[in-house]
Amino acid sequence: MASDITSAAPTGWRARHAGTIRQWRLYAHLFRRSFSSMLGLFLVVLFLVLAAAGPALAPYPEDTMGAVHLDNRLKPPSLAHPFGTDEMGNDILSRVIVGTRTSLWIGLIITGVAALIGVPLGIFAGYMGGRIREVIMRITDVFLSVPGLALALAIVASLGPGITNCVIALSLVWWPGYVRLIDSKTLALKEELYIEAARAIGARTPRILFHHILPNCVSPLIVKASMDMGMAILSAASLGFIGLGAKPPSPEWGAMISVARSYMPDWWWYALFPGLAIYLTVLGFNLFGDGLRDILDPKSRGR
Amino acid sequence: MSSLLDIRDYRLDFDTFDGAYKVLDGIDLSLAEGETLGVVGETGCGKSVLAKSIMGLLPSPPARVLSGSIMFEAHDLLNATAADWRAIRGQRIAMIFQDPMTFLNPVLTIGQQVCDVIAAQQGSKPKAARLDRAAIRAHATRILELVRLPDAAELLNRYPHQLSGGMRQRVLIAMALSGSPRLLIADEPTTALDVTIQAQVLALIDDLVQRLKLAVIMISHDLGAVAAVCRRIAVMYAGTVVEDAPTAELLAHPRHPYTRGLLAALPDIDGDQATLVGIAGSIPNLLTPPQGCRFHPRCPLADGRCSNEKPLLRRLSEIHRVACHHA
Amino acid sequence: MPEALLRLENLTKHYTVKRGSFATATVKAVDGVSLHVMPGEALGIVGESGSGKSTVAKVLLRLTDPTAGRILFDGQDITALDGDALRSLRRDMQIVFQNPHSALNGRHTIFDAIAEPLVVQDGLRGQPLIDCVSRLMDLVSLPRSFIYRYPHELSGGQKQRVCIARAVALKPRLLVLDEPTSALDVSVQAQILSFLKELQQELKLTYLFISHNLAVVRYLCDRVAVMYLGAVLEQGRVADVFDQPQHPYTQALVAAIPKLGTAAGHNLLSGDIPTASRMPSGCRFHTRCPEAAMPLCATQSPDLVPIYGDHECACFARTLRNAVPSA
Amino acid sequence: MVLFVGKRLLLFGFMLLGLLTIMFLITNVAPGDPAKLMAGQNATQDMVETIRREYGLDKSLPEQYAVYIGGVLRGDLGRSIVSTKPVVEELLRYFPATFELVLVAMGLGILIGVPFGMLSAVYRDSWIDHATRIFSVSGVALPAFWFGLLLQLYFAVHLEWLPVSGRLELITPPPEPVSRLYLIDSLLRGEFDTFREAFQHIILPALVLSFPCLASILRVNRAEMLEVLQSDYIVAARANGIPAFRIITVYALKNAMLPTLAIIGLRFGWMLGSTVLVETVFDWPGIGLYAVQSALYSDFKPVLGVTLLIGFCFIFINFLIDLAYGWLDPRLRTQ
Amino acid sequence: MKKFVMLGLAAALLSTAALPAAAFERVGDRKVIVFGGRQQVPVIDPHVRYDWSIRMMQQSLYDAMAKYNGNPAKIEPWLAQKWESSPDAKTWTFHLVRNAKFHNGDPVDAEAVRYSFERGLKLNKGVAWMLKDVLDPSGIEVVDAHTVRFNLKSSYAPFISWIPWWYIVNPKQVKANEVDGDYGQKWLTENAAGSGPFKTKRWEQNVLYELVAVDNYWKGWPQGEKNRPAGIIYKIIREPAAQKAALQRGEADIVEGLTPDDYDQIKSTKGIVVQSHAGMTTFGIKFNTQTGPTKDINLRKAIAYAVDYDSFVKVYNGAAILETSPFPQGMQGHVDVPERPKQDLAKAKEYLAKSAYPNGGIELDYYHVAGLEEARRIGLVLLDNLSKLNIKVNVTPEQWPNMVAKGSKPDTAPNMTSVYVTPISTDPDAVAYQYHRNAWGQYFAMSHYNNADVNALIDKARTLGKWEERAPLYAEIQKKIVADQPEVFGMIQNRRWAHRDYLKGFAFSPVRFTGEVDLYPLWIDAK
Repeated sequence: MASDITSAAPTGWRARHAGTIRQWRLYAHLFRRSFSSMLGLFLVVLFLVLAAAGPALAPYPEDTMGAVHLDNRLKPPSLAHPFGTDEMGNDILSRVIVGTRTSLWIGLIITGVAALIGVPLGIFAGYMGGRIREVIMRITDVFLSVPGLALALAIVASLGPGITNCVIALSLVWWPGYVRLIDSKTLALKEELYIEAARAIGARTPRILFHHILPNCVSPLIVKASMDMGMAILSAASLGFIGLGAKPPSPEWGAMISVARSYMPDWWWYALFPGLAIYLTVLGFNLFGDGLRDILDPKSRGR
Repeated sequence: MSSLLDIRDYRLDFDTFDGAYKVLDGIDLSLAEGETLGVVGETGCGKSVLAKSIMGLLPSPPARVLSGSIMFEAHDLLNATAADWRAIRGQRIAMIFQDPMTFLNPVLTIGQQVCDVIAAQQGSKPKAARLDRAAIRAHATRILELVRLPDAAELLNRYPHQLSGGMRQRVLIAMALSGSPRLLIADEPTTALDVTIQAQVLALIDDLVQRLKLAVIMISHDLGAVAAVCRRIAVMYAGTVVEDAPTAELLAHPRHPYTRGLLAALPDIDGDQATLVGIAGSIPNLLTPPQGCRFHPRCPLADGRCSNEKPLLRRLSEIHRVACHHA
Repeated sequence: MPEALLRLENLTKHYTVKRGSFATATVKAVDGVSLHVMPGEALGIVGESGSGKSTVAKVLLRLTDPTAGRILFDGQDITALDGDALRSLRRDMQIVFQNPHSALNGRHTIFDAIAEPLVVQDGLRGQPLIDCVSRLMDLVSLPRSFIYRYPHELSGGQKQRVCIARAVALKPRLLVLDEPTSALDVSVQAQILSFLKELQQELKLTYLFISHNLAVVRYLCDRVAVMYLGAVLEQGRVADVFDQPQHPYTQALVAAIPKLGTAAGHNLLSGDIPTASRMPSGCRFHTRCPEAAMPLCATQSPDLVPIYGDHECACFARTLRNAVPSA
Repeated sequence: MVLFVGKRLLLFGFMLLGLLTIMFLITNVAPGDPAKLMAGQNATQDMVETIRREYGLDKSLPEQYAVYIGGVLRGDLGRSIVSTKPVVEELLRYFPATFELVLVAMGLGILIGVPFGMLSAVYRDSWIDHATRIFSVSGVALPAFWFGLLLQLYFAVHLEWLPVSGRLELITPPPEPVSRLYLIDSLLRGEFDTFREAFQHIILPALVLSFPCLASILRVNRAEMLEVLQSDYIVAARANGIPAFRIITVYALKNAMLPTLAIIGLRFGWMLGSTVLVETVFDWPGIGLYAVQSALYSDFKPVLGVTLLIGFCFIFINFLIDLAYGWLDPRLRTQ
Repeated sequence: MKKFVMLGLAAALLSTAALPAAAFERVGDRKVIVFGGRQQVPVIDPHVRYDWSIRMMQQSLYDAMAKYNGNPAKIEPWLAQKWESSPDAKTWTFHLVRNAKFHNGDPVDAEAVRYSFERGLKLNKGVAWMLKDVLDPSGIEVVDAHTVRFNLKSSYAPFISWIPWWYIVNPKQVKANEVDGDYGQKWLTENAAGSGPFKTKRWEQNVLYELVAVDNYWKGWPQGEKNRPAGIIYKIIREPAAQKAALQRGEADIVEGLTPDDYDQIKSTKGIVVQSHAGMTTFGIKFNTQTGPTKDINLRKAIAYAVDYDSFVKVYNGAAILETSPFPQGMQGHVDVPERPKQDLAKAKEYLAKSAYPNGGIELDYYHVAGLEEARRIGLVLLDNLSKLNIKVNVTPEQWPNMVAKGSKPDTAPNMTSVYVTPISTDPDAVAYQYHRNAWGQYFAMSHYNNADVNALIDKARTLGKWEERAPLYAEIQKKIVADQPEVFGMIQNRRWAHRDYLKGFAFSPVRFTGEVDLYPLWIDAK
């Protein structure tokens, strides 16, 4: 330690980022310790791999693009069709696998758009305070007071079904959560001494927002986004179930269940596997987000 | 003088991701019935960990006891069971804390909290001696009066946030004393208080010690506050006791370089000081504590021996012990 | 008489707080404070928590807007300055906060922290910036190897040095030090205090030093103002105020400090500090005043009245007593 | 206090108006023509016009909006074009069923969520914690529609323990309406068989509805308990010798319940929204089913009405919780 | 672990073979028949609205002067014991039975008939379209208490075919419940003022509707007074799975709307009977003949030749027949048109080559009603078939109201729309008129077909009184329509119900709506 006084500034990348590296190793360590977090990670990785390599992994890729094998309808699970076949004779396994990509896309867009709308509004509201905040937050409250699903239902019912409309509707109802989160975080951060310190130095508002506040919002944001991925997928599936989701023949889990429910209980595999896929995906993202929160943001509330 | 509390060669590690922090490194301390001992040290010297060890409040993991014993009234507290603790905490040993605000439950009234403590003590008494609700409340009023709180009966219905800092600290002291403990551990009891309030609380503690013949361990970083209450002072540095002597002796003849450094670093209100001397460097990282004497990297007297051999706490006189090769 | 670098005229800051879900209350954090700081001087402001001393700092730095009064910096009225004019004023006035742990953004390296004022004000970047930061680190005796570390890897004293480096980076004329050492251990406090003293001489700085610790103020400052509940009760040269305190409050403060080697500090005051939202009528100190207060004390607020030289005191009793012999 | 409540009411009104406007705009983007639909497949143009006139659909959008807002102020939410009846009348008819369902679901959520949250916090990082976490996250992750189907088919169709759908058996007449909640009314009338029947019918939908909510109550309660258990006053209580059980149930729970209360408020509105799915699966004759049925016919006055009612309940409940907060948390109580 | 639990659960679901002993609802010693249907009955006013579930209720609560019965459907006398028309089909006289009574005891007389027809015409809703062009309220004449005469504005041979859909309400009751001159509409929404075999009892909207049989129904009970049920409960069960479960558990005695696979599967279950009858509901894929690529007749022909018609039947598990002309087989005047395309890829390619898109490469929208499974599947079949012509199909589910709105104008009508059409009478005019220019704007005219010859033929055929004169015109019409290929002629699905074997008296008639059952003759034959 004593020798530090005379030493020069470190130059190597590793040396310069020793603190960061240690931090990340600590995160990894904490994360590894938790069984449920690791289960979440596993499910998320599985989901991402399936989404990335979907068509390549599907045993019958043509079945996901609207093939018709009416002679092969509603066959129970077998070696050739581990998840059975559906009412058009398509392989359910293939459709579940390829449906991953649809779901990933839905989740990404909804959370992305919601964050893009919500984060700037939230940070602005929180930092500016006063009237501006009051107006933004009241509008947010209005949106929050309508249950998202009901609002999305109304939107999709008027725009018409289809994944794009579904995504638009859900993005429109998703952002207020981000405004709330970032606003409260910004309000808390605003009271931090280092923000005051930055102001004392003469830093302009944008600098304070982007250099000081935003980076500190990143961890709750990541946590929320990872959980929202799951929830967005679930909501889209719910709309699909009501019959407002993806258009055939593109495979979407909610829409598959919507069709499959008429085939319960005798053709149970049809509804079971897409349902399981939704469940495991959402479970994965939630456990993963929970795990992230435990290490990144241990104090935040479990909303 | 029989000893009430006897800590022998107590070593404790904290296990973390980075490794084991060697927090306490062979503590030897004893306390006689009715004695007042101040434990002084800077941040991270392990004084609070020591206090929590005595109360059995350290979560394990991460805490891990390596060796030693903490004997209290002939029981080793390190082996105490949950049932033992119920009989000890609050009734044999009590504790008061640094920040009186956060140590009171904000959603319960003062009365509920004080009465709860008293009620909890009834469990270990014979049936006949137990107090009923009204008696508990009366007792609560009495002990609040004991700590010189005005309108004690009325106070029982108030919530912590309605009280000032000084009053809260008095309530905490009252709760600690409600079971007539033999040993009171005060962990930085005045740090969060203003200087005029601090004087009041210190005076109260001093008064209670005299009246109730309590043994006290007062832990603080403030030599002044400790000196005001305690007859004996132990100075801790990086998990070890470096010096232990009666207050007057320690202030007049500090033998350890660290103690001297501490005294020199204190600014004085009386008269002008041209310069103030701090202790160079900073406290060591307990993950990899310095070999030998833990103070040697900052010590003006350090030599080769200091960096190799750990100095033992040795007796300079009947009343003065120090852990330094050069003392 | 040279022009004061900073002059506060009747500075007032009131704000409203929520009390419960329904009510609000007005807190008179600063209530008509007039002060001045001469170039090259160190003015201390002492007071207990809630005395408004930190609010004075925030208001004079224009981190928050005053409710009333004027702030003159180098003769220029800066009370209503905003935008770029205010930003360039920041160059001349800087602040070091009490708690170095929270004054540094945990996600920024030491380099980022020290560089920030240089980037913001001078638009410095690249190698000149690195050189400049390195020089500042040398100035505050921080090893250069710390440049890419994060705050949590530093000790409290080191962090406070970072804060000081940051504050002096722009070569301000006035440096406000808001309890810069109260979160630090005494040995480190001594390092920082002596370093601050050197720095003042080296950079010809003017200090406004805020502290609750009288001894520290005595060590570092030339003059001192004693604040209580948002107002200055007494001010003057450090030696005058502390050696012959005139106001009963100052007397109590000085007496309350525990002194090594003697018994506990004297407790002259009873009761607690009223909160600033429920200010007593008349003299704000009369509820706790140990001197038999006159009826006047409960109805009228005393002004600062010169005792002798620039030693001023706001107390009816004192004024009366001083006035009688001279009459 | 009066001022405060007045301000809240004003805000309340503003929010409802905002809600109304948003929903009105959204629902009117639809190209669907309910009048045409209701006139019947062979209806001529003038027949369609008759219906349009009758429902005021022939007016311009701003006019319709003004008429609607005016009606809302008088407590008139317009008429459903499918059933031809006033929306208010129908909401009154369907809401008790939904309310009963949500109440039971919320009860289940609290009864299961709070104790398990506590347990999970006390035994942090143990297998209990992990099992509870996976269980609770499952609550959020299980698609309600799918889970409902599975439960229905297993417990009702396969095991035949519980009925498939509806509120009562076909032949059983509903109890004399007092609160219109069958569980309560049947008890009030002493019809215990009806009560048992109503209870059997409500179990599955309430379970499905409560599961996600239970999960979030559990998670919040766990997080709060963890934080509270690490707080100084718990340390102090332990040091004062207060028994562990009492510390957890009295000292910690009371503090942890405050934020849990907030989540209960939030979840209440969410639950009302979720009835859209659950009521569809279980044929539960409440406002959720009513909204879905109406939306499928582009009959938007009921959809508007339901959304408004849910929004109203949500805002109202959170208003109550705000009040309760001020009352429960002594720090917020007026002195 | 969770996964295995779920699998176990699903496996358990598989073994739902054992049926419980059927238990039916009873009132006293009479049984109550439970009908499980998917569609609600929001309005029962006979002059305001009709669809299958509403009509089923109206038919039970009210009587008309005549009633359709049997297969093929015949018009039977009901409230009217006989009727005659003038040779030019302009004046129609009906003689009412003497013993008919409304539920409150009032006699059903000529004034009631007159009032009911006047009410239907004046309200201008529901059934009004059938007669409003030919009948004026002033043209209805009460001859005596039991005779009523209709003086039409012009000759109209199909007049009698509409009579069964005009139910007779009790004018006294209606007038007593009139509010603001609404002809009692508000009251009749959930109350009945009829003379039919049943009365309303419990009316829990969105849950169930309970009817009780009328004591001493004026026309008596075909199953015998001893066997007649105590009443009917129409229970709304929206999920096919739940419907099936209800039937299997005996909670419902008859259900409609199962999936084709369900019917197939449940057929073999002991104690359950599946009714499967050729109906008149045609399925067609309507081309937009006015705008877009499908304006090109060669493209339309190419598509029609590319379609795999067999799969249309397969989608229904064989319970359907292919259309052989635009008219359903059960319709009067139906002739087979041999030129109707069959799957022939070579021919399809030939036509495609003649079209504006010789190499395909286009994308066509195919709309179907969201939630209509078979239509969706046919869309998938189409997508598969047309890929061979290098035509992409965009299968789009749409809400029914939105689809109707889109299809009402040539500019917005989709390239292809799947439409089920149920003719409301057995008169061929009902179908033929769908292809008339005047039908534009209606959902069944989404092809916006316009052929002047066809228009003229339809107009002429409806004015002729004699069937022998009309028949050749309709044959001509069918040929011309097939030649123009305004749609892919699809199939006629069977109408199916599943009921417990103890449910007797089921009588099918093709003229009824898809799920509609005549509740009057039903009874339960069990102890």
